[in-house]
Amino acid sequence: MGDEAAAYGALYAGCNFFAGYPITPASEIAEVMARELPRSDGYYVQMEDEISSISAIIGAVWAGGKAMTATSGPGFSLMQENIGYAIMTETPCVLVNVQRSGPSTGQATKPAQGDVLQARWGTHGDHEIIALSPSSVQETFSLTIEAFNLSEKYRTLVILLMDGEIGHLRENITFPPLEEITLQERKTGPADAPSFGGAAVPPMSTFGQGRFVHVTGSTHKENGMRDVSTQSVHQELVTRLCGKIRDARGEIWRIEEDYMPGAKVGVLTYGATARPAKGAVLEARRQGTAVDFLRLISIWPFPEEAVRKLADRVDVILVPEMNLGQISREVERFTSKPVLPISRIGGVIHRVEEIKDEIIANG
Amino acid sequence: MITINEELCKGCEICTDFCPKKVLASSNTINKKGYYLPAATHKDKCTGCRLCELMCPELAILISKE
Amino acid sequence: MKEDKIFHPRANKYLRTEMLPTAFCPGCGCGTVLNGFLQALDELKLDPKELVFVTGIGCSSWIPSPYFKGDTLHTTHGRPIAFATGVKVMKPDMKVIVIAGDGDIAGIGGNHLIHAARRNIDISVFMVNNWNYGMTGGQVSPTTPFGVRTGTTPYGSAEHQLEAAEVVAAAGANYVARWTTYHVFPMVKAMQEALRVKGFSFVEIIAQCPVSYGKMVKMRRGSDFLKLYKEKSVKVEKARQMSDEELEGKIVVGKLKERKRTEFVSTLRQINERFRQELAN
Amino acid sequence: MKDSGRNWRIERKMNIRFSGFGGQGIILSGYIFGTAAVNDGKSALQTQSYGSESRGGGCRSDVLVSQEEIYDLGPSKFDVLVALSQSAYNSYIGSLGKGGILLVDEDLVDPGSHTPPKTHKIKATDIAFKKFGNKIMANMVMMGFVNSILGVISKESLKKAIRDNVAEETAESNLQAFDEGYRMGKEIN
Repeated sequence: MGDEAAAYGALYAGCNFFAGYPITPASEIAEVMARELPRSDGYYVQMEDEISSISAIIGAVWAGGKAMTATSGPGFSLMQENIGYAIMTETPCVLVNVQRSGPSTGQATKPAQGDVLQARWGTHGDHEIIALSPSSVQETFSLTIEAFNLSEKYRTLVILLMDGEIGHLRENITFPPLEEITLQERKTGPADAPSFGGAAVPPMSTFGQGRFVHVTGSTHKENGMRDVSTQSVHQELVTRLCGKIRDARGEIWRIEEDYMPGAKVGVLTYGATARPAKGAVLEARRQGTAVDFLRLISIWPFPEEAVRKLADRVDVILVPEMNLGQISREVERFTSKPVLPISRIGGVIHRVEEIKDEIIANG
Repeated sequence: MITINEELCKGCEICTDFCPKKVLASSNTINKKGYYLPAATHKDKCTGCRLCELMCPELAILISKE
Repeated sequence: MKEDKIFHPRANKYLRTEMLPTAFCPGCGCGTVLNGFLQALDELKLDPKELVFVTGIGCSSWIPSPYFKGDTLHTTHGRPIAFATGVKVMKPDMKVIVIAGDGDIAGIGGNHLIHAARRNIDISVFMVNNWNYGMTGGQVSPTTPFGVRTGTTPYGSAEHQLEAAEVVAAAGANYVARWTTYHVFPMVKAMQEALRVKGFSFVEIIAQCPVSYGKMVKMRRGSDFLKLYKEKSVKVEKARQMSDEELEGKIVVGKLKERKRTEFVSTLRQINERFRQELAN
Repeated sequence: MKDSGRNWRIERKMNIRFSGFGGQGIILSGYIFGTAAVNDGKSALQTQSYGSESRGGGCRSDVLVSQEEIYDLGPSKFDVLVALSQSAYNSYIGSLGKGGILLVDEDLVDPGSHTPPKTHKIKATDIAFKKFGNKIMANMVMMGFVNSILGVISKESLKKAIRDNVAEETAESNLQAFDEGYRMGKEIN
């Protein structure tokens, strides 16, 4: 199951603290963590809500832990404020959102991809975010480890943007030997190194080292002390926080591309939808239509270079997604060619056949 | 001995209002921030109870042995 | 940077003195809580390196942040206890201290307070209760007395005061006390008891806000409030003999609860220990 | 409006920054000045520091008064800086434009070696305390002083704005404090 793969990915990544609150379709992640964490002397705490869950993991990270929480749409909405806190305080941690149908309680048990833009812009203020979206159970495992690694490398919260389809999907998975897994170490520095400046990604001092670390979500100076009135302090801080992700986007982008000569139509997709989309592309090719395939693995930062490249190749881009056109809107920012969303909502995932028909109709 | 930190005092007068022996009283001395400082006008009556020291919201009073 | 010698010796030991004087209004009770807490730490001879301060949003959250030395996590509004839970689980040997206001702890973060008390996690929470949202200019809070006119209750508050300490006692904390900034000596003692207790400890400190709240009730001097606290306070032992009607408008002070329930983080550690032993066998 | 206009003829608009520490009535001063300007038929705009900022040492209340519509909501330089505390002076002296006018409470602010040429000093807090029994009225003394020197707004409009914005029982003494400051300003001119 995708949920279980996310939990095992976290455990392989060295996660030793998980705080969460039950919610369909993410509860299985919490259950696996609760069961398995004692094995590696980690701790599971079931909090009173999702706000406190993300709060607790941020606290645990400053106390030296590696931490994760997992939720779905309603809980993701509740967590938005502290996503901003994690970004502002440069707290490396992982948030799994197993997307379900909304708005509000929506279809609680049904999958969707309706939170892709909330993941990007849900918290207030200027910020950059990293979000990864797996298309298989195996990839859920590896991307969870990736999410931890990116969070440590760039000292920020990373979202694993799953969907209920993958979360509740059972399929084969192979766990690699532990020694084959590369983990990003937390960047530490000497006692006098500023924890909040001096480098694009500053070294991190944590609690209990006798360094009197001062962490605040308010605008702060390089030493962490609050300064909310100096314009330049805010500008430098927020510009650096955005810049450290934006400038590294080439390293963060993850895509799968499968192009063929003469393609007039391209399919751009992500997450669970990529499965039927890939099937449709292969089937359309078998039936004689040249078609390009681009899968976004990192949704944010948006792989704009790959999208431009696809747009240069084809005349039309089809975007199958389980929402009313969230990523297709983003694709439009990078091309003047037609971008046609193939939307499915209501908890049903696209079928290969219907995407294939669209490909052939446009090819 | 009563030490009053003139820079920290904000002239709230809690110390002068609550000193059980009325050792402290408001003065006409104004500090750089425009606050009227307290003064130990009856030092001899001080019992060293430290009530003023602990009540002071600004850590501006210290009672110490001579 | 100020000369070291102008400060208390204990201020030099526990405070980031370069941040003084405080940003508090003249006569603000937050300063007295800061002063008392400094005294409490000093008498217990705690090493600042063993302290983690967690705070939220509001004037009283500024008591530890930035003034106290110690690792400090200044969090979002209402959430310090939730953040502190994560800190304590990962750093059980450090003293995790939350100092925040009534709006933070009893209002927006009320649920975290109840559940942390229920878990009986070893965190010391000092709730500075000034009966209003002071930082935002004086609006009604969960602890504003009935009938008081504030910025958002222009015709008088229609709500009753939350008795936060009693709620925490009922929720399962190992130590609960309430004092006021008038009662500085017992307040310091209660702070020390709270810091010593293993388990969730809670001290509610009624503290004056002579500016934001004071302007609403026309009590503009800190001393006006301290006199009121002196008049209205009833020791808990005496309060137990009094009727609800007699206690209306009174401030019940003293140690409200002390018990010895198992603490949360040590239980978690025992579970992991047991797991390891079973795995070995 | 017989009283307004001395500097006004030179400057069609004037940016004034009142500053001090919280509790000195800084924000009220700006509010009263702005209200009075509107009553004079001018355009006025007032902004202020909020929250803890307004209670610390760097409380400010800015008033922009103009004959025309105001487009610049946050000017970088002020024509006039009124400072009632040293920390406010230190924070805001940089915002006083070249050739600008500085007005300070001389017991509380020492402009030091960088005193601008057009500086006027008054013992506003001391006068408020000794003559009117309450140092909180320093802002009234200062407003009177400021207006007699600047002459941007009519005295009548200012006094009306004061009457409308202070507690009824203290209105008279506030106005007397204003008049005292005004008189002292006239002595300088």
